Amino acid sequence: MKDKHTPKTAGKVVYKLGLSKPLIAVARRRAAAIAGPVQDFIAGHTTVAVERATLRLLGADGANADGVPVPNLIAQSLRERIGSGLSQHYLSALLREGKTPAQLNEAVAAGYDLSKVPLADKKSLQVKARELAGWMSKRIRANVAHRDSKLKAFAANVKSPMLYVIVATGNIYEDVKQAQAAALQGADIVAVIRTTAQSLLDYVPYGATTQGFGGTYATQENFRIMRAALDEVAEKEKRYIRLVNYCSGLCMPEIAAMGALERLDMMLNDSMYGILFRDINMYRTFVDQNFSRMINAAADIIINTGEDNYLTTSDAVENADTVLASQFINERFALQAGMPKRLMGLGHAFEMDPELKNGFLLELAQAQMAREIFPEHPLKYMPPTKFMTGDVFKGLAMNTLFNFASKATGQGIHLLGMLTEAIHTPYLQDRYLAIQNARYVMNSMADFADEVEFKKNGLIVRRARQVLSEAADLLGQVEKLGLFGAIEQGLFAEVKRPKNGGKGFDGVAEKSPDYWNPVEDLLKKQLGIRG
Amino acid sequence: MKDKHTPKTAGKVVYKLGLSKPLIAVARRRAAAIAGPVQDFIAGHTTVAVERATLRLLGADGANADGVPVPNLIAQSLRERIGSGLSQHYLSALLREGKTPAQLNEAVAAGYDLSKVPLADKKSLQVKARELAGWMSKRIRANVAHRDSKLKAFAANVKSPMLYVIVATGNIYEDVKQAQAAALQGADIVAVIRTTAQSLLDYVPYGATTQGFGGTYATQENFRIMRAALDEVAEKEKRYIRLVNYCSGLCMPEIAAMGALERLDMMLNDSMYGILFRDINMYRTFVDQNFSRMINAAADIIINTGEDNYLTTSDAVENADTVLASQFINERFALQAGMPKRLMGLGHAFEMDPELKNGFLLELAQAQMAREIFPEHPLKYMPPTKFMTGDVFKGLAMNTLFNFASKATGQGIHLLGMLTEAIHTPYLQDRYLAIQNARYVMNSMADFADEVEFKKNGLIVRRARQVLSEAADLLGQVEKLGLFGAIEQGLFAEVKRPKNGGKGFDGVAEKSPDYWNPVEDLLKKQLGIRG
Amino acid sequence: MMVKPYGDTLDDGAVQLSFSLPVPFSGKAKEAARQLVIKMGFAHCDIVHAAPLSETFTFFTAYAKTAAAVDFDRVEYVEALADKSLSMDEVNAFIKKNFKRKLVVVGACTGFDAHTVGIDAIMNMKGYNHHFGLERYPMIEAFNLGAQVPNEALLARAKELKADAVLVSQVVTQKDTHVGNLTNLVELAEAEGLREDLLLIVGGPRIGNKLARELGFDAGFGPGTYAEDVATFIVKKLEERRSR
Amino acid sequence: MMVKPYGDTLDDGAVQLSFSLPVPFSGKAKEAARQLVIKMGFAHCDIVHAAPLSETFTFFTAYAKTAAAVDFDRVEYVEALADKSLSMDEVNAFIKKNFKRKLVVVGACTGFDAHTVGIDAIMNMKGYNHHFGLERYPMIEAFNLGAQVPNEALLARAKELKADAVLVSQVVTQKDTHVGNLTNLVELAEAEGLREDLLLIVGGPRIGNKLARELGFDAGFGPGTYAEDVATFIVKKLEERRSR
Ligand code: B12
Ligand code: B12
Ligand SMILES: Cc1ncc(COP(=O)(O)O)c(C=O)c1O
Ligand SMILES: Cc1ncc(COP(=O)(O)O)c(C=O)c1O
Repeated sequence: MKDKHTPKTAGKVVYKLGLSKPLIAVARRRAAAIAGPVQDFIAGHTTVAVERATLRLLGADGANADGVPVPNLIAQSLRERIGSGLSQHYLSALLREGKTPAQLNEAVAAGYDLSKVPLADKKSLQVKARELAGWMSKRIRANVAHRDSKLKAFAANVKSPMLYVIVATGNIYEDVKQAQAAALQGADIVAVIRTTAQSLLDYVPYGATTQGFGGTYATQENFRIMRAALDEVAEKEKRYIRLVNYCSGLCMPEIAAMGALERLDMMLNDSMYGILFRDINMYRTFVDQNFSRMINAAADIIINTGEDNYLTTSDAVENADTVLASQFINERFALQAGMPKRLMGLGHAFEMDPELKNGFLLELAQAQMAREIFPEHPLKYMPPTKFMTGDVFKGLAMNTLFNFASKATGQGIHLLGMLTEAIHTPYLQDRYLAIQNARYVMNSMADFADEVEFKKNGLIVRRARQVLSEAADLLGQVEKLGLFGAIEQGLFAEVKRPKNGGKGFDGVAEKSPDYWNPVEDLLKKQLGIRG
Repeated sequence: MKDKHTPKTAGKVVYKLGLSKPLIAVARRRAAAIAGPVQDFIAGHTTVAVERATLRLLGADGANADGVPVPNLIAQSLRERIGSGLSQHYLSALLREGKTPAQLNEAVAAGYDLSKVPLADKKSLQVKARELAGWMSKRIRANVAHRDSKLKAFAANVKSPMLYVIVATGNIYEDVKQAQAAALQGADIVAVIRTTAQSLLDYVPYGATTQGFGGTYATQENFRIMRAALDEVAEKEKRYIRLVNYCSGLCMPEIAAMGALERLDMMLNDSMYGILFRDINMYRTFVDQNFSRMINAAADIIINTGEDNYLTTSDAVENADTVLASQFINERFALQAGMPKRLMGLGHAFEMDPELKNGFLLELAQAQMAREIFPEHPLKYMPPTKFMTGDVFKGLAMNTLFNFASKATGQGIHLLGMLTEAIHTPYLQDRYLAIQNARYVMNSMADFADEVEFKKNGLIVRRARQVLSEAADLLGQVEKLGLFGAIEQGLFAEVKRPKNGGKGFDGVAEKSPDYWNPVEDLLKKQLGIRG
Repeated sequence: MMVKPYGDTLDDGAVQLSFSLPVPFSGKAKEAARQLVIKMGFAHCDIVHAAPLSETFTFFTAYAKTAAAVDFDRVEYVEALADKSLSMDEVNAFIKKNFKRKLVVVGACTGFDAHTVGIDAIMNMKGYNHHFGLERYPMIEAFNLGAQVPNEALLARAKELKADAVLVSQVVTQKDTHVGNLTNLVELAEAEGLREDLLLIVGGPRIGNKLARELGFDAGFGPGTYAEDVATFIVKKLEERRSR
Repeated sequence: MMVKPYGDTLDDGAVQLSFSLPVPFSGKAKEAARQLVIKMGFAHCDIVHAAPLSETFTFFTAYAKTAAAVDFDRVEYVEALADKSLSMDEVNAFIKKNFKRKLVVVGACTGFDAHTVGIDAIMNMKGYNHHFGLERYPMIEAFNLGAQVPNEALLARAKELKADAVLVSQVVTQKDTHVGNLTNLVELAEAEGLREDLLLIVGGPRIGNKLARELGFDAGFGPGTYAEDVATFIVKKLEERRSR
């Protein structure tokens, strides 16, 4: 889709660091060289999750009595056929039975076995595919149009950065109360955190849910419930409220599909996070992230990458370069999936030790550096988490400085820190306190970015340059090893992941010569991706 | 006394505003022109408080059974003789009775009436005066030397700005616990707030006290108790802890005397505060402030002026100029009292409406401006108070930004804001939270002042210039009206005070030709004041 | 309807607390703090933070769950004003129409209290937060006596001016000083036989209508009050009395 | 010694609270909040702030006085370690002297919990805050099994390695999940007859020695623990057992 939007989501950029443009270009070139071979691999492979997502976009939905989702039932019975693409089987069954997808889904849930259905002829398949993909495409386009019209109508009330909060009660109905309250208080973005370990489930649960630990299940019904709730507040507040979920884990592409259909607005989505932090197989992850990003791009959904996670396990001063290197890699993979920059919410975080002298200045350097290197990207800035303790009063002060740093460097997507970060998932009032803090700070120093310059060759400027140069070096090293090898050797996040290890490896399949995926084809066309 | 100290108390000055030096010079000239005629008035007058302070410095102390202090008993019985100076009567009685001051004090407390004692001959008086003033002078010099040696010994642990907290339980023994805890937590300065309305008492209560509202009586015994308590912690912490009280109100000179004797380190002391905010007669105030400042200067006591008070009743944006104008006037009067700049803790405050867009930038402008105009002065920066509410979490955030602004502009004396400012005088933990907040913030952005510049002709720079120019204008207006007239017309703090109105006017007396004050003479000599 | 504190689940009873204890920082101190919170009647308590304040004091932050609940329907509370306040113009029109004379209002910050910003916000011409003060009201004669006015002096002046209403501000509330001072004013007014002819109104950051009524005032106003709020109360109440 | 919260006067009982109620913001809501705090057993309560969180929720901040007190002398609390911890070198010397062999320690973050930073801080070579982890200890063989390890797998590995001590980390505590998971571990260990030969030690930000002991562990360690603390406990405890 055409890039018609002005990048409202990216904060204003004021250049202050004098970063070397050639060096930035070198880093980008290296990222491209790194992602190239991986993209070749992606092109030749599919995964069970890609296929299930494809099925979902063609209409597969529902679950059987045991709660096994229809796309999983299909994939199980056609396990051996993944390399050819599963959608032709679904389409064949539709043609053969003369059913609507809803009817077929019911049948599958009741035991109807797709592997028993002979394939229809190519021609009919294509016609049917065009029909269903057309519906899907229309629905997604309508979602985009709706969002755009609301964003336009409510443009006056846009904040910069946008304030992002999470809800995580485990109960979608309780989440609704909390999300609506937060939106009324001034939140622009609401993320529903997933329950502990959903990312490792190789299916997406079905229906509305009320039980979760430290988060709420991502289900399509939950998406719908929260979407409606936020739309309701949006009309009251004359402010479009963005909904976020996790397009991550073993079901990454399916969540993308569900999000596109239910008009989510943002998705946590990283090209390497699953590998490093969830021990998901790397081949699986790379293939999945590519397909999911194509869907996100088609649905005009902003992705949030997960670089902040590096800093929860590694030191923010020492490993700043890994954050920047990963941002370059994420940018490259996103480009390769046809995603415009304005949808790339590259991640980073305010995670310096609060006891560190001049730590705040280093944070400023890092945030400003990201801003200047990625000027069109709506950077996602994460609050202090690792160094938050039960001392809520100190935590509040750390969040205050974080809010300051974010506004001072023109970030795009601002995750609000919670004073109770070290204690529990946010209470209603925790979010309120965070929102009011951010609104106070960001209004009180609103034009700081314009009014303040950094000393030539001072600590801030030197720090940013150093991180850039280290990141470029690191990318060089990764280029040499190849990305698969680099991950195997532990160059990111201090963890080593074997190529054939990790979860979900058995869900990866080489595309056989007869591989056919009408949704992929359509997406590629729409996004202008060659090959 | 010679100005041997390096001004450790003033933060580092980095010039950023490009303020007009000629305009600053104009403002200073106007302040001098304003203070000149007032100084002439001062030279020709004394007050009952000046005389009581003189008596105290010669040894008068104690109180009668009703709690009336000996200096007041003397002043009452010699009401008519004030214009001649009361010390000659005290000295005469000492000579006549052959008593030590302590013995005489007891006698006076028991009813001995000094007005009945004929004056001794000039010569004996002078000898006796030299003896007693010598003792006083030695004690004060010993205090200064002790302080200096401790400051030097503990120099490594000096913070910049120095962190200043208040205690105000009403009970000196409870205050001690709180003060010692604060010092252990990192406070550098402890002020014992006076009980409500002590400033309007025309005597200084005697002895240790345990009852006060919103503060604790300033008495010489309370000074001593707190001094010992802080000295104890200082040794433990290897950090000299400064003690502060209020050299203000109807007993301004006496408190100065007590503070000099008990080694206080700072005094709230303003040339106009009493007039404007306590409706004390202006003549009384000007004479009293001069004498008290001479004592403070001799005792190497830093004064804290009260410009912050303007902003508790007037708007900080509109009336910033009155703050600066008053700083110039306070500086001038202090100079005239023989005070070096390193003792002038000129006051200002962070009192912008937190809802004001860019209010923080205006605060930066104001604070930086004060720093640049008064580079050797240990500026006293007051926290947000007026806009603090029961919302302690918002209040904490405001204090966080205040701490930031203070460090960012190199202030000298930093009064810590309390999150409970709108609720109660500080609890033990309130102070702890304030200290930890300041230490966190000021360490995390320690070198901000060095690293950051303000945009040329930007909002910050323009604001500072505007305030300076308005202040110069205001001083011009005051010069035209004369200071007495200007106060009468309400040019400061939006209050009008008639010349002959207000409290304590009847305690002002023209010096008669036979006026004699051996303490004043000695102080003038020591401070190098002519005339 | 019974209501309980809410954290993230209805009736979870979640409450945040912080306090200090006069014990040295230690694991035992934390346990003592936990036990204390349980003694306060909380069902569950996490001491999420403890820090030494000195060698003999420790500060604690806790999150706890309470079983306590309040029947919201039975909470008695009357605001001084039942409805929205009139505007300045409406107040004037109301006075013109109903009283046909100017009303006289005398205000002061009484006792030892010298915090005039509050009473000034209500009375002074320029008002507060872009809400004009009573001195600006054409149909009100407003006298602001300023700070530290003794109750006797205030009442004497009210009598002299034939005031319709007396406005008192009390900001210093430590050790409940304001309670004594306010009670004294009501007693004096009654003793002098002024109480019936005067509206007695008090305001301040720790003042509420409930407390004011309990102390014998006609109304109490807290933080965020504007002149029109008091003015509305005065004119409505006087009209009510008149028409009785 | 009975102790009570302290604000600025001994035994004043001063406590700060904050909480939300599912009622719309209003004067009545404030009064309800005040009554609720009184119901919680506080003697005096000032609602110093109230703010609407939505049309149906209000947030309150209160300062109140409690009459509750705790007898500090009767508070029972045993730290896992009675004395100061040994240093890494001392631990090694102690093992060499008393056991004459390397001790084996197996650690993991168990159940659904994937928060490895805590157990890594204790076990990994590089340690935490300039305190080396157990992998660095010459006389300790440390095996860190990482995240989301099922209790069964952990015990199997401990058995296989003839572990002297098992270290468990639990960070996710919402809805008390850790309690169930930890209880299960102890039960499994007992069922398999391993309990006697193993030290079971648990740590995490919400873990204390008291809770750990109650759940059947030998010790529990909370925030701010370093490797030498656990190591000291292990060597002392094993020595104690050995010499029995
Ligand atoms: C400004 C200020 C001062 C100034 C006062 C200047 C002046 N001319 O008023 C100065 C510096 C002089 C001062 C001095 C002291 N202060 Co003072 N001060 C404050 C401060 C910072 C702000 C008060 C204020 O102006 N608020 C703004 C106004 C607009 O709000 P308001 O008063 O609530 O008024 C609104 C409503 O309440 C209502 N209202 C108020 N009165 C009335 C009356 C009527 C009839 C109606 C209808 C409505 C109404 O309408 C107003 C507008 O909406 C507060 C802290 C704080 N942030 O609240 C401390 C505070 C009030 N002060 C305090 C203290 C202790 C003192 C001193 C005793 C300290 C000392 N020992 O020296 C002295 C003594 C003064 C005295 N004798 O009373 C304490 C009181 C503690 C307590 N609960 O008792 C406070 C809370 C600070 C603290 N934490 O220690 N103070
Ligand atoms: C980093 C982090 C993460 C990282 C973890 C990375 C990793 N590899 O560990 C990531 C981003 C992956 C993550 C994910 C989640 N997290 Co998390 N996370 C945190 C965070 C910010 C810091 C934890 C940390 O690393 N602390 C630093 C270490 C050094 O401290 P420590 O663990 O306390 O360890 C010390 C002591 O406790 C002790 N210790 C610990 N273990 C042991 C063991 C032994 C034997 C001994 C002796 C000592 C010991 O020694 C250590 C050193 O002193 C906390 C918030 C916070 N600030 O505490 C939330 C937090 C723990 N997470 C939380 C949640 C809910 C989650 C998720 C469930 C969210 C979701 N729905 O997706 C997921 C799920 C993960 C899962 N399956 O468990 C909640 C837990 C709430 C609760 N009380 O139950 C917290 C409190 C945040 C919050 N407020 O919501 N998280
Ligand atoms: C990209 C990404 N995915 C997912 C998650 C959330 O964790 P989980 O993998 O448990 O869903 C994060 C966490 O921050 C993330 O950054
Ligand atoms: C110079 C000065 N004196 C005194 C005070 C204190 O008030 P009081 O006059 O009640 O002692 C202040 C208050 O801030 C002050 O600035």
